[in-house]
Amino acid sequence: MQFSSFAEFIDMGGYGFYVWLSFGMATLLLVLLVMNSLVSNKQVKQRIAKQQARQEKLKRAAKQQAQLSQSS
Amino acid sequence: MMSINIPSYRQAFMLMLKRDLTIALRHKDDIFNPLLFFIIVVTLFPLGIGPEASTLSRIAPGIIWVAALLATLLSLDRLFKADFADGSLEQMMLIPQPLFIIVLAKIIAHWLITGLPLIFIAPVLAVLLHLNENSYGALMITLLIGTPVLSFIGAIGVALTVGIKKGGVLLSLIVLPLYIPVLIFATSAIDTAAMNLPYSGQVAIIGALFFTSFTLAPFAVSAALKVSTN
Amino acid sequence: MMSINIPSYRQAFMLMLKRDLTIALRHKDDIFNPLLFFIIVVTLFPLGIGPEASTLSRIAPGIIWVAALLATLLSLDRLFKADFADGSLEQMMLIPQPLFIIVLAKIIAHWLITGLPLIFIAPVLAVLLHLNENSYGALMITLLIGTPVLSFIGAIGVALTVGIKKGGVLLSLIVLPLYIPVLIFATSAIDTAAMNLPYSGQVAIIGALFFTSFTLAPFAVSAALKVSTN
Amino acid sequence: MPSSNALLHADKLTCIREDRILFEALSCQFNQGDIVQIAGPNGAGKTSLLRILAGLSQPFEGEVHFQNQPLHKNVELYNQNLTYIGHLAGIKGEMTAQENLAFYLAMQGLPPHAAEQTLENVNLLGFEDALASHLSAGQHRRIALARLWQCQKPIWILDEPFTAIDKQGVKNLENLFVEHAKQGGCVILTTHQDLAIDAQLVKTIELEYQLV
Amino acid sequence: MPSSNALLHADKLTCIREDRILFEALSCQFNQGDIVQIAGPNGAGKTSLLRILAGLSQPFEGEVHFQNQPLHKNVELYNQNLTYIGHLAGIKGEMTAQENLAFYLAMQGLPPHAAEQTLENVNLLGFEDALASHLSAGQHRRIALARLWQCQKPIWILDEPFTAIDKQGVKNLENLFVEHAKQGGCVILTTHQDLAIDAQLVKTIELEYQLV
Amino acid sequence: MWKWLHPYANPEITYHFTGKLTPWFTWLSIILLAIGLTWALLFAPADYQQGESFRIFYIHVPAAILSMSIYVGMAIAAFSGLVWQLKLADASAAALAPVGAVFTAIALITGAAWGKPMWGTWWIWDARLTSELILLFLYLGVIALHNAFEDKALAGKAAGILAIVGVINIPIIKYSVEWWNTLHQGATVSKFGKPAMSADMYWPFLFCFFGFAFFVAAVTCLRFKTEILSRNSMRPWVKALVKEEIK
Ligand code: HEM
Ligand SMILES: Nc1ncnc2c1ncn2[C@@H]1O[C@H](COP(=O)(O)OP(=O)(O)OP(=O)(O)O)[C@@H](O)[C@H]1O
Ligand SMILES: Nc1ncnc2c1ncn2[C@@H]1O[C@H](COP(=O)(O)OP(=O)(O)OP(=O)(O)O)[C@@H](O)[C@H]1O
Ligand SMILES: [Mg+2]
Ligand SMILES: [Mg+2]
Repeated sequence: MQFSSFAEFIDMGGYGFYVWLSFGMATLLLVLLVMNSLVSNKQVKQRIAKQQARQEKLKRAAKQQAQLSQSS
Repeated sequence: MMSINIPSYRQAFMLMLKRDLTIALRHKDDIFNPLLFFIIVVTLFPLGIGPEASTLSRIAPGIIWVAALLATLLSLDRLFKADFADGSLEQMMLIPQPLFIIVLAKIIAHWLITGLPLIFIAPVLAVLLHLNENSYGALMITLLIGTPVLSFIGAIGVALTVGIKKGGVLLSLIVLPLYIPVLIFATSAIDTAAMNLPYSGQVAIIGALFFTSFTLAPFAVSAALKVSTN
Repeated sequence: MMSINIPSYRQAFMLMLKRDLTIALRHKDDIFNPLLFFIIVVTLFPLGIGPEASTLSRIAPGIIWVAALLATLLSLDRLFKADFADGSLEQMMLIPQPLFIIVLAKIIAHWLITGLPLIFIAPVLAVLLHLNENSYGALMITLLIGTPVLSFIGAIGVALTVGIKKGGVLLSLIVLPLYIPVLIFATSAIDTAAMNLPYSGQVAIIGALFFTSFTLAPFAVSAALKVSTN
Repeated sequence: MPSSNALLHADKLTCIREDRILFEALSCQFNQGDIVQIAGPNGAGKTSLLRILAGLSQPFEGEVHFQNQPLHKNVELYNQNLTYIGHLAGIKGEMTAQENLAFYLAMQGLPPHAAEQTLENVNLLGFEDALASHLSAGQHRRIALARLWQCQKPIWILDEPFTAIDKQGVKNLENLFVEHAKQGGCVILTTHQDLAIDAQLVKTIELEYQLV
Repeated sequence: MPSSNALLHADKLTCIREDRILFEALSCQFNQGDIVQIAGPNGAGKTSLLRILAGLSQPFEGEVHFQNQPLHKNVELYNQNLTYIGHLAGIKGEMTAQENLAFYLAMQGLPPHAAEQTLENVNLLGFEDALASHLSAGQHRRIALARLWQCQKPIWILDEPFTAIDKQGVKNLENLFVEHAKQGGCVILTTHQDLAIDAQLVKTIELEYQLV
Repeated sequence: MWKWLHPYANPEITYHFTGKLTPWFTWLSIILLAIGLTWALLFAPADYQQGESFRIFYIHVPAAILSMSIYVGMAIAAFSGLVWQLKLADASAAALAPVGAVFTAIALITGAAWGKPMWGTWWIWDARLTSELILLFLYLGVIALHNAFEDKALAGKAAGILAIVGVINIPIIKYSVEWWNTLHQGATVSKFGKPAMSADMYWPFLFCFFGFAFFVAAVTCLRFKTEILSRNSMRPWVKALVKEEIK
C-alpha cells in the first residue's frame, strides 16, 4: 500500500486532478461504449420485431382482402 | 369550397423549422460533420505550419475564424440545393404564407445545426492552438453573434446560385468576400482582448451586421429564389 | 449481329477525357472557380492574422498548401456526383472497357482542370505572403507532384460517398485525414528549402505517394463506385 | 371576355424559350368543374404553360388572372387556392412517406395524423415508415399525389401526374379528378396517355409544336 | 434447363429490399427475337429485376447467365452486348444534344458524325446544338433513346422507355423494337402503358406485388 | 483453398459461437482489470521522476497500444472481407471501429491530462500526439461512412475500402517522427522480452493491458452479434431468435 490515508490517496501527491481526470474520463468513455453497444443491440432486435409485426399485419390484411374478393 | 384553416405565419414558421431539423437529425452526421470539418481544418494548420506554440498562439484567432467561415460555407449547400433538386423549393414558393417566413425558418434551422455546435467546440480547439487566455471571452462572443451572420449572408449566395448546376465554387466566390467584414472585426476583437483592452467596439459592429442581415437577408433570399427558379 | 469495332482502351480513355474537359470548358467557371477559391482563402489569412511580413512568411507554405487542399476538396464533387445524379455513372459502369480506365480518365481530367491552374497561380500568392525566396522551387515541385495525389485520393472519397444524399461534409471528413501526409511532407520540403538545405527526401516521399496513388486509386475507386451504385 | 364564373383565365400569353416561340397570344379560361388537358407533342410548351399558370414563371407577354385579378396582385390568395405538382415531386428522400405527406397536409392547415389514412388511398399501406428514397419510382410519385385526396383547394395544376403510375393508380386518379370537378374544382393537366374520363367532361387545349 | 439459343437466362433469382422479398427463385430466359415486357404494379420490383439483369446490382441469391456463363465471369463481353437505359437517362445538361449522343455512339465504336442523322430519327431536328438542360422532359429522354437507332448490341434493357414521350414517339419506338427483335435482338422492357405491338411477339413476365 | 473457412462463414453458427465466447471475455476482463487497477492505483510504486502522476501510465499506454492494434485488426478484417467476399469479416470490421475510436479518445485524453503536469501544456503538435489524433479522425471517418449507408452490407464494404486506404497513413505518420522533434517518450514497455522497467511496475501494467484487451474482445463480440443480426434480419433464424428474446 503506497498511501497512508484516504485523503493522501485522493491527492495523489498533488497530481490528484490529473490522475482522477484520466481515470474518470476513461471510465466514462468505456461505460458509454458498453451502454451504446447494449442499446444498439436491443434497438436492432426491436427493429426486427417491429418489422415482423408489420409484416404480419399486412399479411392478415392481404388475406382478408383475398377473402372479400372471393366472396363478392 | 374555399380553402380553410390556413396555418398562421408562426405555425408555418414552426412547421418549416421542424421539417428541416428532422431531416438534419435523421442523419445525425449532419450535425457532427461540419463540426468535424471545423476541427480537422483547424488541425491542418499546425501540421502545415509547424508546432511552435508562439506562432500558433499568434495566428490562432485567424485560423479558428477562417475555419468557421469555411465550415459554414461548406454546409450552405444544404440550405436550398437539395430542395431545389427534388422540387420541394417550387412547392415552397406556392405556399400561401410569404416566402420570407419559410426562408427565415430555413436559415435559423441551418444555424442551429451548423453554427451552434461550432461555438461549443471552439474553446477546445483554442486550447490546442494555445490561444491567449484573455481571449476566450472574445472568441465566444464573436462566434455567438458572428456565425448567424454567416448563415444569413450565405443564404443569399445559395439562393442566387441554386439554379446553376455546379454552384460549388461559384458560391464561395460570392459568399466569401461578403464574409470578410465579419472575419476582420471578429479577429480584431480577439486580438484586442489578448492585449487586455476593451473590444466592445468590434463587437458592436458585428452586432450591427447581425441585425442588418437578420432583417434584410430573408427578403433578399426570397427575391433571389424567385429569380433562380423562374 | 455481334457487336463490332469496340473502341480500344486508349480510345475509351481519350473519349472520356475529352467529354469531361468539354463539360468543364463549357462553363469556364469550372476552371476559374477553384482557382479563385484558392486565391480568396489565401487572402483571408492576412486579413484574419494581420499583415506582418515576418509572421506571414513563416506560415506561407502551410497556408498555400492548406488552401490547395481545400480548393481540391471543394472541387471533388464534380468528379462523380453529377454523373451519378443524372444516370451517366450507371452508363459508364456498363461500358465494355474496364471501369478503371474510365475512372483514370476522369481523375486526370479533374486534375487538369483544378490542380494544374493552382500551380500557375501559386507563385503569385507566394509573393503576397512573402515566402522565402529559396522556397519557390520547392513550392512548385511539391505542388506539381502533390496535387495529382490530392485528386487521386480525393476520388476514392467521392466514390465512396457518391450514393449518399449529403456527402458534402462527410467527404471532407474522409478525405482530409488522407491528405495529411502530403501536407506534412510538402510543407516540410518548402521549409527545408527556405534554410537552403536539400529537400529531395521529402520530394521522394511525395513521389512515392504519387506512384502508389496513381496505380492503386483507380482500382479502389472502381470498387467503391460498384458499392455506391449497387 | 371571360365569363364571370371563370376561376382562372389566361390573357394573350406568349412564351419564348431559346428564341423559339412556343405559343403566341394564347388565351384560355378555366371554370369551376373543368378538367382541362393540355395536349401536344414533346417540346410543345406544355410545362412552360403550366408553370406560367401556376405563377412560377413569367410569360414573355400577357397575363394570368385569378378571379379577374392579375396574378401578381394577390399571390397569397392565389396560392391558397392552388395545388401544383410538377415533373419533380417535391418529396424528401430523407423523410418517411408519412412525414413527407404530413408536412404538406400541415401546410394546408390539415391535421398531420390524416397522413396515414391518406397513404392508404394511394396504396402505400405498410410503407408509412419507409424512407422515401427507398421507394420505387411510382411509389415515390404516389406520395406527392396523395395530398390530392385531402386537398380542399379548387385549382389543381398537374404536370404529367401519371408518370410511373401503374394502371390501377391511374384509374384511381382519374376518378378523383372527376370527383373534384363535380365538387366545383378545376383540374389542369398534361399527359401523353389517353384519359379514360368521359369525353364530355374533358376539354383539351392543343399546343402545336412550332418549329420556328 | 435453358434452351441453347438463350441469350440470357436468370437462375433462381431472389431479391430482397428493406426486408421485403420482391421475388423469390425467379427463373426466366431471354432468347434472340424476344420482346419481353416485365409487368407489375408500382413497387413490385421491376426496376430491381432489370438492374440485376444488367449486372448493376447483385441479387440476394441466384445468378444471371449470359451465353451460359455466369455474368461476373465475363462482364466485359456482356457489356459489349448490352444496352441499358434506366429511369435516369444519363444525359449531361451541359452538353448539347448532339454531343451527348455522339459520346455514347463513340463508346460503341460508331463514328460520332452519325449523331446528327440519328437525332432526326427522334424528331430532334433543329435542337442539335441546344444544351440538353434547355430541352423539355420528353426531348431530354429522346436523346438517350436515340442511340437505340444505331445500336448493334443484341440485348436491350429499357426501364420505362416511354416516360414523357408523346404518342408519335411511342409508336416509332415500338416499331424499332419489333425491327430489332426480327434481326435477332432481344428487348426487355417495363412500361405501365399498353404496348401496341402484335401480341404474339410480346412475352410478359408478371411480377406480383408481394405484401410480405 | 478457403473451403475450410466455410462453417465459420455461416452467420448463424458464428452468432452462437460468439455468444458463447462473450461471457468468458467479460469475466476475464473484469477480473484482470479489478486486480490490475487496484494494484496500479494502490500498490505500484510512484515513479522517481514523475511521482504519482505515473499512475496515468496504466491506462494511457494500454489504450494507446490497443488503439493502433485495433485499427490494424480492423483493416485486416476489411481486406479479407473485400478480397474473399467474407461478409462476416466486413461485419467484424464494422464492430471494431467504434471500440477503436473510444480507445483512441482515451489515449488522447489521458495523454493530455498527463502532459499538463509533465510538460506544462495540454497539447503540443508532436509527431506521436498528432499521429494519434489523425488516427481518431480515420476512425471517425470510417464510422461516419458506415452510418451514412442505410444498407448495412453496403456500408460494411464502403467503410472497409476506407479502412484499407487509411492504413497507408499509419506507417507514414509513425515514421514522420523523424521529421519532427518529439517530446514524447520512446518505446519502453512495448520492447518485447526486456522491459526497461521494474517488475513491480511491469506486472500491474500487464494485468491492465490484458484486462483492457479482453474488454475489447467482449465489447467487440457484442457489437459483432448486433451487426450479424442487422445484416440477416430477413433470415428465419433471426426472426425466431428475436421473437424468442422480445416478449
Ligand atoms: C495527448 C497526449 C498523448 C498522446 C496522444 C500519446 C500517445 C501515445 C501513444 C500512441 C503511445 C503508444 C506508443 C507505441 O505503442 O508505440 C503512447 C505510449 C506511451 N506514452 Fe503517450 N501520449 C500522450 C502523452 C503522454 C505523456 C504526457 C506521457 C508522459 C509524460 C506519455 C507517456 C507514454 C509512455 C511512457 C508510453 C509507453 C511507451 C512505450 O513503452 O511503448 N504519453 N502514447
Ligand atoms: N434504394 C432502395 N433502398 C431500399 N429499398 C428499395 C430501394 N429501391 C427500391 N426499394 C424497394 O424495392 C421495391 C421495388 O422497387 P422497384 O424500383 O424495383 O419497383 P418497380 O417495380 O420498378 O416500381 P415502379 O413501377 O414504381 O418503378 C420498392 O417497393 C421498395 O420498397
Ligand atoms: N430551362 C430552359 N431553358 C431554355 N429553354 C427551355 C427550358 N426548358 C424548356 N425550354 C424550351 O422550351 C420548349 C418547351 O418545353 P416544355 O418543357 O414546356 O415542353 P413540354 O411541352 O412540357 O414537353 P414534354 O412533353 O417533353 O414535357 C423546349 O423545347 C425547349 O426548347
Ligand atoms: Mg413537360
Ligand atoms: Mg421502376
